[in-house]
Amino acid sequence: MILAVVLLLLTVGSVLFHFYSPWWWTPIASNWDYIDHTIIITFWITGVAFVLIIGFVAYCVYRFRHREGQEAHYEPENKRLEWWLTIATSLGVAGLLAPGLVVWKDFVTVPAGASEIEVMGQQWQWSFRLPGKDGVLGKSSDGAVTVENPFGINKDDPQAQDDIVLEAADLHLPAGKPIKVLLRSKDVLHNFYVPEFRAKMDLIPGMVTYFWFTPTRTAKFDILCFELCGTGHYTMRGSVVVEDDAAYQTWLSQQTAFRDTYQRTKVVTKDSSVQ
Amino acid sequence: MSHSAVADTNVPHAHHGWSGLVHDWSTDQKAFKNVPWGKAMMWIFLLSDTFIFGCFLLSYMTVRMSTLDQWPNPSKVFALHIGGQEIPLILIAIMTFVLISSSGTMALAVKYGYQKDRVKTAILMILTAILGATFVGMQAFEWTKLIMEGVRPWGNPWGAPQFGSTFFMITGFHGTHVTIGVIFLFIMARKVLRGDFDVERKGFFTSRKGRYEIVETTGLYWHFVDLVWVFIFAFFYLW
Amino acid sequence: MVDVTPSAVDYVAPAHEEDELYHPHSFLTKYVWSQDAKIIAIQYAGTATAIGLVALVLSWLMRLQLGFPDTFSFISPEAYYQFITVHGMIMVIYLLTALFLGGFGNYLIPLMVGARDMVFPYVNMLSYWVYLLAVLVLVASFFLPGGATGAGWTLYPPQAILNGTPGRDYGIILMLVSLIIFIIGFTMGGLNYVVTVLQARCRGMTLMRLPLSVWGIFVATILALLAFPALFVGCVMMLFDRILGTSFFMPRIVEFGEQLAYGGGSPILFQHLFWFFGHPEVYIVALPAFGIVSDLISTHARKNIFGYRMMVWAIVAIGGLSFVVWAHHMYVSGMNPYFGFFFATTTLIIAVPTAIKVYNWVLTLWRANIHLTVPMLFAIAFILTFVNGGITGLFLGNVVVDVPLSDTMFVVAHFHMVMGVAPLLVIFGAIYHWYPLITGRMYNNALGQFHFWVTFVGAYLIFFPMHYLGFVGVPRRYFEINDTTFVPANVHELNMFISVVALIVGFAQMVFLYNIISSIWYGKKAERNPWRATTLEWQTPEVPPGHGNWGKETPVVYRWAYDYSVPGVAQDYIPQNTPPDDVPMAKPHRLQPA
Amino acid sequence: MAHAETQQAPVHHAQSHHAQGQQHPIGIYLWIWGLLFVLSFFSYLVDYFHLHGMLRWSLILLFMILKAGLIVAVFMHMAWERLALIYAILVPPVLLLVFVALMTLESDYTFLIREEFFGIGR
Ligand code: HEA
Ligand code: HEA
Ligand code: CUA
Ligand SMILES: [Cu+2]
Repeated sequence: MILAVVLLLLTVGSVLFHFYSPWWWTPIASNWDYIDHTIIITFWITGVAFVLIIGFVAYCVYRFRHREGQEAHYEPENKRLEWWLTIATSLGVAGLLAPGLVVWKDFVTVPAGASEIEVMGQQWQWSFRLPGKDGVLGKSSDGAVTVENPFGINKDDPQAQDDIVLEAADLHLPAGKPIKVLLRSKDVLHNFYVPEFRAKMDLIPGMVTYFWFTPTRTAKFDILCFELCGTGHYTMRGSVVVEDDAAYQTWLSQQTAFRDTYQRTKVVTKDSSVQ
Repeated sequence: MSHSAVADTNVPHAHHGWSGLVHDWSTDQKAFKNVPWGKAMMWIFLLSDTFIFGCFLLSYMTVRMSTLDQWPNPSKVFALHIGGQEIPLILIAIMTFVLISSSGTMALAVKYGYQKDRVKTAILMILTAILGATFVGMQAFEWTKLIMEGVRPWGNPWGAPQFGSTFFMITGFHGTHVTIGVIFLFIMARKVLRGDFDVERKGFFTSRKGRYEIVETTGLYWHFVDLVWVFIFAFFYLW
Repeated sequence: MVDVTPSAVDYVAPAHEEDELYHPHSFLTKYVWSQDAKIIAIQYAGTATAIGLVALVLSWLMRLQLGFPDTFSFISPEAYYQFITVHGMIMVIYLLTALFLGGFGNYLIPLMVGARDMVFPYVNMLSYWVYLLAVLVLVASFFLPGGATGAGWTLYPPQAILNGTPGRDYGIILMLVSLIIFIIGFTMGGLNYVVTVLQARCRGMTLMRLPLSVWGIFVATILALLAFPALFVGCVMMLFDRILGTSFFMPRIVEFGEQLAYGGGSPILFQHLFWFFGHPEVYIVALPAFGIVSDLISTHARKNIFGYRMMVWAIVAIGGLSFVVWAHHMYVSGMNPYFGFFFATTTLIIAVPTAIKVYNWVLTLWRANIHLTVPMLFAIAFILTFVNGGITGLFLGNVVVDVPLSDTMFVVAHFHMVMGVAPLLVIFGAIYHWYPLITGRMYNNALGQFHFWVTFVGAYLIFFPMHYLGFVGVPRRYFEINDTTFVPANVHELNMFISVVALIVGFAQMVFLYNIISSIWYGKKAERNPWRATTLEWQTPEVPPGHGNWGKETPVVYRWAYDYSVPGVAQDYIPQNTPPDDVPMAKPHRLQPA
Repeated sequence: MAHAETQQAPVHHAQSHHAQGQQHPIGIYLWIWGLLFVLSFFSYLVDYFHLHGMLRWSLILLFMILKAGLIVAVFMHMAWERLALIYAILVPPVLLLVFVALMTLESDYTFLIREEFFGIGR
């Protein structure tokens, strides 16, 4: 009896908690509201199943509890019932899976016009590389990564000269344009995640991974590392500023190109080694 | 004969093929009719071991296929100079033949074991063990040669460092299996010779009565080691 | 229907004993170096519980840090990461796997299949001692310079063996060695369990008459024998990377500005190996729970388990499928993105056989005669927590939904609900259920009830709200979250609440321990078969079962394990070994329903 | 009932009085032994003659599978076991093959990515 009540209370409580608790996802700031929709669909299908099943259990616990003279019914199988339940569940699963796969197709297919940016992780900070005026990232390699050249950019590549390297600085992005984020790491696994964008992906040393999104809302967001990367994992933060195109262009024009930063850091490091 | 342990009592003649399959799985007592406990256990252990070697080989495949570095050519690396001529892979080929020979002697040992021919069984088992030891010896020679040429688990003069890593790891694990097999073969051969299995003397590890089926169980292990070598030969040396 | 009829056996083959047993002579061989599966089971369970308590204490420390950040100066970030790693590893492997398979497997398999013991008792004994060694090696890692590893229980390289991670010097080495030892020890035991079920059943015991407990443990053991190899290989390779400087998992790395000597390896390979083991592993701890809970429900509801054959096939199907879903842990790992389609599909397909199991448990309650004993309370609580946790699994399995949720507290909530709470509830239920058999005494019912209510409601209150932290975007494995643009202040209140409840639930476990320990001496004497169960373990000549289990003759089985409340029979259960002619009839009645 | 059979199989079936277990004429072992030698020699020749491409791979795999098959079937007596055992042992490795297949795709992907982004400058 108490158990039946408690089961019901937990079920109803869970549903109420879902609708009325203050804890929910942050407002979205990218095109991935499809993901949010899929989550909502999932909630409905599974929520209904949860309430029905636990409700049924609670009813049985109450209705068929042991009393004097209570006798259980003998019924080993019921083929029809089992088939119906299997079919209904399969339909439920299909209802979850279908939208999921459709959206995943979008997720892995980068639109043609997306501009590429590169993110480099290291213990425990973020650096970024933007393609510069020509809109193309210069060639780079993991073997060429040094302190002066954190992205291992190929210095002879003409397309690399105007690249913009942002070390331990905020990333700026124009709103409304699809961005393909190329992810690299110098040392261990990291994960680039901005909760408002809903999309995340690991950074793997010796590899380049990617995801894409279109920022839709102008604001400054936190970048968090979402893959355990050592003691400082929880301190590995960055910021991304999404701004409208004009503001972005202004910002962009104030950045120094790779050919200049590279020269400068080289001079600086030479100086410091002399001392 | 005092005890017919191997002859399981409920194998119906009528059931073969598929209906036998269904029958065996749906009757009582034993799913593998006719199969003694030790043998069943060895088969399942070998299945698990298959997954170990499978994972080793698959890891080797993965690192080899995903590296940008040049993979050293095994045909050259494992070549020997004999009579002023370079013969590719020759040592490995000889090792292969040695191991196969040992498999043959083992198979015969099992046969004579079931015929209770103590002497023949023991001699064949010892022969198997000696061939196995020879294999391990050649393996040691191979390792020494490569180490002298500068191959290390962490690098080698010719290319991808994973070459050395996977080579030492996979052949090392295989060699360990062979070595364990050799030791067990000697122990079992002694037991056979002493007549332990004729008097059903209890085994130390199993605390069960010893019977000639142990020879077959040991044989299964030994053939498996040979089997693994077939795959190593194909994927490591011939690729 | 083939085997679910209440009628007589089809045929009884002649007895076939492989061998007589060894006979222990001294106290040492009887209780310490014992080869009796029942003693080994208790040794396994005791060790697992002891190390489980360590993990429990670690979880308190973690919760203290998360609930009250900046309060406890002795919890440094390094310590925190060591805590979560060892907590996770102990709970999954050294507690649940060892307890379900080594503990319940050893105790129940020989008894339930009607064997005298495991097929190779000596190897079985070794299995336990090797397991103990693995536990000791794990514990030792805390006391070496640098402490235990803090790499997370997933031990992902390169991070696990580089300087930025605590315990990189010795901790990680001991962790890997301990796992390797565990796997070797487990294999010895596991082979025994499998062969005993396959080859050492008693007369009349067909596979389709096995109690579902045995089925669950049996299939889980097979999964373990096939999945642990992948972990073994991963551990060996990582050990080489760490000690010998090989580069299996290590690409070119610049660590804190310094170029390391590694190059060309594939970090993602380790993840594949780990999860090829890891996913079957979660079913290794789930399937025994599925099996045992079926028996608890059926016994205490006095009703046959509904759809026995479907239940068996579902266990087998889940076991098979669990090998082709592993990369759902890697949706955002940067693997080949097209794998997402394959693994999302296989993952969601697993929900179907699992759902069938849930339905059958629930339908067993329909028109039953439910005795709300302590074991039954735990069993029903399992249904709720498992359905809840399983459903959140569907979120994560559906690849795009996993993208925002992966590595958030949502995942932590998912696996605690489905693994930390649900199977653990079954363990508690099972301990209460078989307590009279093992000790010959009853536990204290009031304390049992208390333990149940605090654990069940408490655990739900801990882990249900935690999902919503995940929605907010709170990451897992964060020492502290500090200020961000998206985490509102009230998240800290929720964290505090969770921590307080976790402490309460933790202390309730002390009541449980007190209960099961003190009842050994002070509990009232149990009846022979207090639950009036049908399965063989309750039908032994001595209770608790003696050495060799069965006295002179091993039992002969005539029926499936679920003949409860058969119409027309005088009592509401018929033990599996009751011959058709001995069934007490209430009134003249056709035994077989038409 | 599916198993209405009432038979109780005779105890000694197909067994001579002084021997038990697998009994096969010695010839078959020697014959297989020879075959294994020949097959090994062939696979060695594949390398010796520096075959490559598809031909090399199909021959390597062919000889490998034949050798493995003979060892398992004859030396390990699998051919004479009952189907129950055969399937129990041969079916699970299929899971391993799935793993191998997926890892092939995965390593191809890794290689292509590495080639595309890091291939220059080596
Ligand atoms: C006992 C352990 C256990 C069990 C049984 C499960 C069961 C499931 N798990 Fe869980 N899981 C873990 C333990 C477990 N998991 C652990 C430990 C981790 C984290 C590891 C780590 O990273 O540290 C994890 C992580 C994890 C992830 C990775 C998340 C991430 O890291 O991003 C995913 C993704 O797919 C997942 C999915 C599933 C699914 C689909 C099931 C399914 O099997 C669930 C099936 C059950 C049901 C579906 C409920 C019953 C069905 C019904 C009531 C019918 C109604 C249903 C419909 C309408 C369809 N799990
Ligand atoms: C079965 C597995 C299991 C169990 C039971 C638990 C139990 C608990 N866990 Fe744990 N946990 C894991 C498996 C488990 N956990 C894993 C795999 C991780 C991931 C590690 C990683 O990220 O690397 C993790 C991580 C983890 C985190 C995330 C840390 C982070 O990411 O920052 C937290 C935080 O709150 C947490 C809390 C708790 C709490 C409060 C309890 C409990 O206190 C809950 C309440 C108590 C009970 C329900 C009773 C438990 C009783 C016993 C253990 C007694 C011993 C047994 C017997 C007597 C038979 N756990
Ligand atoms: Cu970088 Cu976590
Ligand atoms: Cu999983």
